[in-house]
Amino acid sequence: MTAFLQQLVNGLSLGSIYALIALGYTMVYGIIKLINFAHGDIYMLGAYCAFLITTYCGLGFIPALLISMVFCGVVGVLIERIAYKPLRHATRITALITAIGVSYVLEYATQYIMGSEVRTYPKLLTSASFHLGPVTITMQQVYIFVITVILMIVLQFIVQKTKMGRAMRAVSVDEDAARLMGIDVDKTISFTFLLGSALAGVAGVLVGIYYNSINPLMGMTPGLKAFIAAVFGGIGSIPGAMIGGLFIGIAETMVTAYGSSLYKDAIVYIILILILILKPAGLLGKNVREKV
Amino acid sequence: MRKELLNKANFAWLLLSVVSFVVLTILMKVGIIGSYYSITLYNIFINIILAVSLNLVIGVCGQFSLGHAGFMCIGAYCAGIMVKMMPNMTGLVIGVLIGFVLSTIVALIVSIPTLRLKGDYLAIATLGFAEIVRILVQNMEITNGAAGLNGIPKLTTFPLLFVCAVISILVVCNFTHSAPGRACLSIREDEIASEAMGINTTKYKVIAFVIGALLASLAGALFACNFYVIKPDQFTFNKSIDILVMVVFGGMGSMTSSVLAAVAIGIINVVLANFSEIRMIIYGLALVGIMIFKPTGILGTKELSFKKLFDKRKEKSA
Amino acid sequence: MAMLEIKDLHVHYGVIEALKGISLEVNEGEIVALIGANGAGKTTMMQSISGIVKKSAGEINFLNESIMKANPKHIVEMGLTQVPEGRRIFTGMSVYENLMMGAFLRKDKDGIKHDYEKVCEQFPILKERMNQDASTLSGGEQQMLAMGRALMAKPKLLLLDEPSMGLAPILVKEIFNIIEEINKSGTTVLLVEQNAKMALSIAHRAYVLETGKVVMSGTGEELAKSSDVQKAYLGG
Amino acid sequence: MKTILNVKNLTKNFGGLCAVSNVSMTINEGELIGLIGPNGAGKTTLFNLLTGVYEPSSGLIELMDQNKSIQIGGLKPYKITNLGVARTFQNIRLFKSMTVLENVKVAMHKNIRYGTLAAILRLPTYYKEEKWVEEKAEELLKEVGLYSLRNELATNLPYGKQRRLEIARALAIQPKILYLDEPAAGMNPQETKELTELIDHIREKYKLTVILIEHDMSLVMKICERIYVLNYGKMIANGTPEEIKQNEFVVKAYLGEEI
Amino acid sequence: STELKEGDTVKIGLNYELSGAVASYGQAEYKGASLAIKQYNANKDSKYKIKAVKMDNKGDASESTSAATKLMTEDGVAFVVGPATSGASIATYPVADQNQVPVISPSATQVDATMNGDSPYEYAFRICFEDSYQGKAMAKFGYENLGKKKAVIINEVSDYGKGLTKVFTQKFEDLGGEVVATESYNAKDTDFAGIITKVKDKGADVLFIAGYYSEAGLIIKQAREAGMDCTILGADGFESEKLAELAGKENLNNCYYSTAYTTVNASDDLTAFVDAYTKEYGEAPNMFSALTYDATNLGLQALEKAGKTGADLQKAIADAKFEGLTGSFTFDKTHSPKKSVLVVNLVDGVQTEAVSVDPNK
Ligand SMILES: Nc1ncnc2c1ncn2[C@@H]1O[C@H](COP(=O)(O)OP(=O)(O)OP(=O)(O)O)[C@@H](O)[C@H]1O
Ligand SMILES: Nc1ncnc2c1ncn2[C@@H]1O[C@H](COP(=O)(O)OP(=O)(O)OP(=O)(O)O)[C@@H](O)[C@H]1O
Ligand SMILES: [Mg+2]
Ligand SMILES: [Mg+2]
Repeated sequence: MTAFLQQLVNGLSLGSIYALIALGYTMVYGIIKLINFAHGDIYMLGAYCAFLITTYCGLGFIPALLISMVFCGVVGVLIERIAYKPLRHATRITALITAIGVSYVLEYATQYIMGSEVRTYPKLLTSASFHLGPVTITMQQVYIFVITVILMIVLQFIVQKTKMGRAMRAVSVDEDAARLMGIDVDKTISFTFLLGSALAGVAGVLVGIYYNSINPLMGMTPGLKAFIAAVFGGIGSIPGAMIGGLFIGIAETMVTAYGSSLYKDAIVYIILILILILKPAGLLGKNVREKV
Repeated sequence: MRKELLNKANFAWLLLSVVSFVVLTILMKVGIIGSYYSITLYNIFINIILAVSLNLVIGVCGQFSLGHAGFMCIGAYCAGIMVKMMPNMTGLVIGVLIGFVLSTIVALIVSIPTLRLKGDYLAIATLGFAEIVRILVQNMEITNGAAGLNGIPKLTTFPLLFVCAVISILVVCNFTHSAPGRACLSIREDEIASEAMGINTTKYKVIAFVIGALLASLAGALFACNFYVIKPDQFTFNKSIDILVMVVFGGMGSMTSSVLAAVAIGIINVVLANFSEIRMIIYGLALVGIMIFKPTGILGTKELSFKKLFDKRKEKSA
Repeated sequence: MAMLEIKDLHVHYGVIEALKGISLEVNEGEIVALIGANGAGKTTMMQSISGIVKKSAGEINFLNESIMKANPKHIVEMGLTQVPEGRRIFTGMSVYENLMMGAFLRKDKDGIKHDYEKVCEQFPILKERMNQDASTLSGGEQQMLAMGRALMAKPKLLLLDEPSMGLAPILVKEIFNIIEEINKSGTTVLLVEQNAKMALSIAHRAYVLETGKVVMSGTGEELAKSSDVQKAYLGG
Repeated sequence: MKTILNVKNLTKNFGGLCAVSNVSMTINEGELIGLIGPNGAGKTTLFNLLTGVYEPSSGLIELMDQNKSIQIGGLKPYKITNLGVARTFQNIRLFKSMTVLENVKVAMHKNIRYGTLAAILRLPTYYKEEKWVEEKAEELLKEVGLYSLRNELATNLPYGKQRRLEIARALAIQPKILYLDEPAAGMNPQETKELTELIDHIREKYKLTVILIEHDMSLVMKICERIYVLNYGKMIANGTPEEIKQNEFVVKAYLGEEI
Repeated sequence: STELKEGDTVKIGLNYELSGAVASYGQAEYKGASLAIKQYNANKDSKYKIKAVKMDNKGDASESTSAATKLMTEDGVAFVVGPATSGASIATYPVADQNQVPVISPSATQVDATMNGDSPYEYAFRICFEDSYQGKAMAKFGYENLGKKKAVIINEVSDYGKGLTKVFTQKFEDLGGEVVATESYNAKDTDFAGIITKVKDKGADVLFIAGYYSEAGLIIKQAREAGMDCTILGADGFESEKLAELAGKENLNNCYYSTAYTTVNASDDLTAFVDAYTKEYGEAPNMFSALTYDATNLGLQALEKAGKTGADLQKAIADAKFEGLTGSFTFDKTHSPKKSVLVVNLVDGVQTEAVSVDPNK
């Protein structure tokens, strides 16, 4: 039982990271229906940005976090403007390939500039831990979880309750109709990228601190898993992304704990396939049947 | 030979294949295409099979699959294992056949549940399946796990490769230009309407998927017997993406484009090889650039057709 | 001075020229109808006024300001709103949220509330469905929602693209009544219609479009009587 | 007169919404039936149930096939189609980037007797069957007046011709029953007139049973032998055009005072 | 084989993982090789001018084959150094034999990597010891020197990690110890909490990590933070300055690993190398760069001695008695070096002593 609870904590903290990346994924996918393969790489850029700031400028956690968010947000917007905007009306596959191209550029440009060697962070957050009964929890795990939950709530508020959020939803349904309402579609999409990418930046910084190891290809696998998390929760749904991320984190950890760690990645894909077959719209997604 | 097959267009195709085969063989024999470039050439032919078969699934049938590397992996390992036990042509043939059986089974297991999904969801599900295949291969005894198989005899010869590529193209083209092929095209266009026209959409999607899987597994077998070594990490989803890039780069739905794209990307790789660290950056930029400026691929849906060519000439002279 | 003034407007889709030099005007307080067969370029016309399609040449002035190069947002701000062909409501959002999207650029809370109540009055069925997902509405209900949504912008000039398309006869009449009402309460209307009979019956003036050109114009009555129009569009 | 289609207590719920509720109807062979009703009454939904796009929540749909009655409710669309049921769609659903001829050929799929293997190996049956399909499809296109456009992509046809092609494509199925969902929507009176003639013609020639949804009352009243009226998912009336015009419920719910 | 004259420009191929998932090893080795070549060219006594031709194989076996082919047939290199990983190296050996161009792999440690069935590929050499060798050494060291009886293994899912695990387990159990659990991870993983929680309470007195420093560092950190304070053993994959950065110095106690490269009691040559490398690249060298530095120098010495390429060069390499930074050795029948394994001890992240272990005694 102790082991189980400890594993649950492990799973939750891993899942929080997936959730944080998935939040951005789900927003971007929601608005332009693009699997933004570069999203994972923006997360990587966030980690590198904070690395440079803390290592070479000696700034602390909060400034590093904020600067990384801004940096990633701006990069996200630039990518959208340069690479995706011309393809708004192209086929999905074309857009997907472009996203893959962008992802290559980010990964390998970082590798070229920063080297492929792993990098480590200076100590930014306390690595203290406390015991909750028999379970050990580190303060960093608490920070990650709390930050993720707060960001999810903020995001949900923005999307559901603010004007910009409504504009985002309108654009995601019908761009031209949104334009006729006086919505600035380009601005709305850019805003979505800004928000989503900034979240990825947060994830990057937290991962950098928590695991103390970053490298130029670190975005690939978590990026993919975060997307799966978003699909699992119902793409476009913010609480869905959160639940999906946590679920996948826990599932992975439990497979390691009670099965074999060899198959922890396989389980993620199996979950994905099962959910797609059983409930294609995802856990919280709306089941929209095509009207004939 | 049946008389339907004896027409000018088919003859032109035959001529084109024979001429290109002879020319390439001579170029390699006299060393104008050196060993490095012939590796590239071999690679191009393997990629042609992969691109054409994926184009059947994506371009013709409209099913966005990102799992092609999984089938290639199955084919490669079946052939690799077989050929290591029996290092000759018979071994290869048996290996290919086992690969066919296995990839058909896997394709059926994958496709029947997942082909109900659409677009990106299907892509992610197939990607997941391919990754599961790879993880299994990585953890099995017979595949030698993560270390992969080495010392695979090089049995892939140019004539063999050429014939396989031609057969693959023929299979896909013949399929496309037939009633089952039309059924697949109609599924791509509008699945609901297609079903309303009396087409068992699941059946035809599965057929297209299985043919695609068979050809990918053939390509895998030829790949295994060409490079001495195969490892599970050669069949990650990056490989699927490489194949996808060829299909889209050329133009979806057009086999001519797939062939040309395989050639073009082969050549681009040779050129980029000189840029080592920055080649992937250039490759990424090129992908973005091409998609922005020519989103339909180099040829779009245009198809080289001798039949049309001759028909046009006939019309003109008439 | 006309409220909306269009001179020699050309629009291309790639190589296809959809509008081949159209000139027309809409005066304040009018209902102007634009009729024509499928593919005549009516929708293109509407979309170019709203700034959704790029224009290749010509002039469009709205309230004495050129809107040839204006973006859709600015055009809406100036008081020109369109109900697009085929409803284009926002699925996945509630009926209420759809209506509020219409008031996207407005800041006057009281005004919005007032207009909202007016829309509820005009379209009682929408009131019943206020919290339902808009995608579950039927075609007719969606059309009403689309009109209600446009009215929420409090437009000076309302463009309506085929509001009667696919509607039951009883609803067609109702919709046209509503259009007249809207007009009477001070909104100028430019109306595109297949249903020429109904359109001409409420329009002050009308233009007939054929393959991208204006071939006839006049008051509603004049056109309704014209034998050419009768033959081609009124099934007489 | 022989019954060809028998619908009993058919119901379809979407979540809380009852789009089709307890509908029953009996259609005889060779009839031309109109289905009218206000927007959202459930007409298209009823078609979708009859053609298998949706599964009924409850109720029966029986189709007579050579004196046997088959329960088709909930069958897959292609199975129902292959029993001789064809349809067109409210929003045109052609195979856009296929040619006009290919569109028709797709619909003849059921009658083509060669398989994937024969296609790949180009066996003689392939050539024989393809020749037959080609001839047959061209014949049909001549019939609906689209022959000269046979090599155009469907998407390049003008709207009215696209509607026509949808009908041609449905005919290629060689159906016994044809469902037309608002075939005249978006057509001008001239085009509507031509369409009416076409419907009459094909119905005679192919001995079809036709059921059509339409809001254009002039068309419906002119050609339909019997009319069913749906309102809020319920069948509120059925009868000849004259009876329907007099029916006070229908007038109130749908037609309005004038007509 | 071609005759070489003094002053000739000779090309050398560097076939490396310059991009892709294992680029960090490829790049470290590429730097080591470049340094060796630079120093050679700067040395007035050198007979030839060396020109390096680099190729990126992305860590992919088939790309590696084709890169090697290009280097050997198009560029006409005298010999090839690299690739870093076993899989990519093995993929070049048949090409080497075909074209009679030697390949010297600095770090292809996989069991029997150089073997083509019962005999070695004639033109394939490696200068690292084999995984079985160091795996056995660590098992023996753990059981005999440290007196540990119960081991837990955490290994990377790769030829390297799995190879080490297999031999370690075998040897440890042969000696009378017990392996109580074996868990695996993928390269580039960062979260090991699940694994650690699982193995923590198995009562093991030693943890063997069969992987590279980039993950091992994180495993050590996470294990220590979770309260796992048993002895940690590792193999040459630990050899990097980064290990201490990743794990945290305070966590690197009671930790031993096998290596061919240590800066403990560094010789003058080694110190000079470390200084030169640090000056050139602004970072300290690691085992990979040192091995490659040796491999390149080995090739260059053999080249001078043979004065010819092809078969003569092959023979000169095969017969070489090489003294390098990573030890002095000759090649055995399998074209692998006979080197002794050094086991170093970490105290607060710093290497303190090195003992030589021979697993077969
Ligand atoms: N996005 C587009 N790309 C290319 N051609 C277009 C596009 N939109 C419209 N067209 C063409 O422009 C012409 C005018 O179309 P438009 O939609 O304006 O006609 P309409 O009068 O509104 O017809 P309808 O009554 O069917 O709505 C048509 O020939 C149409 O095919
Ligand atoms: N897939 C679906 N999911 C939810 N509700 C649906 C679905 N399809 C139809 N409905 C609802 O069922 C009701 C009947 O719709 P239907 O499309 O059948 O109407 P209709 O009679 O064809 O109307 P119209 O004349 O406007 O086409 C409507 O309220 C519609 O919103
Ligand atoms: Mg229009
Ligand atoms: Mg309908």
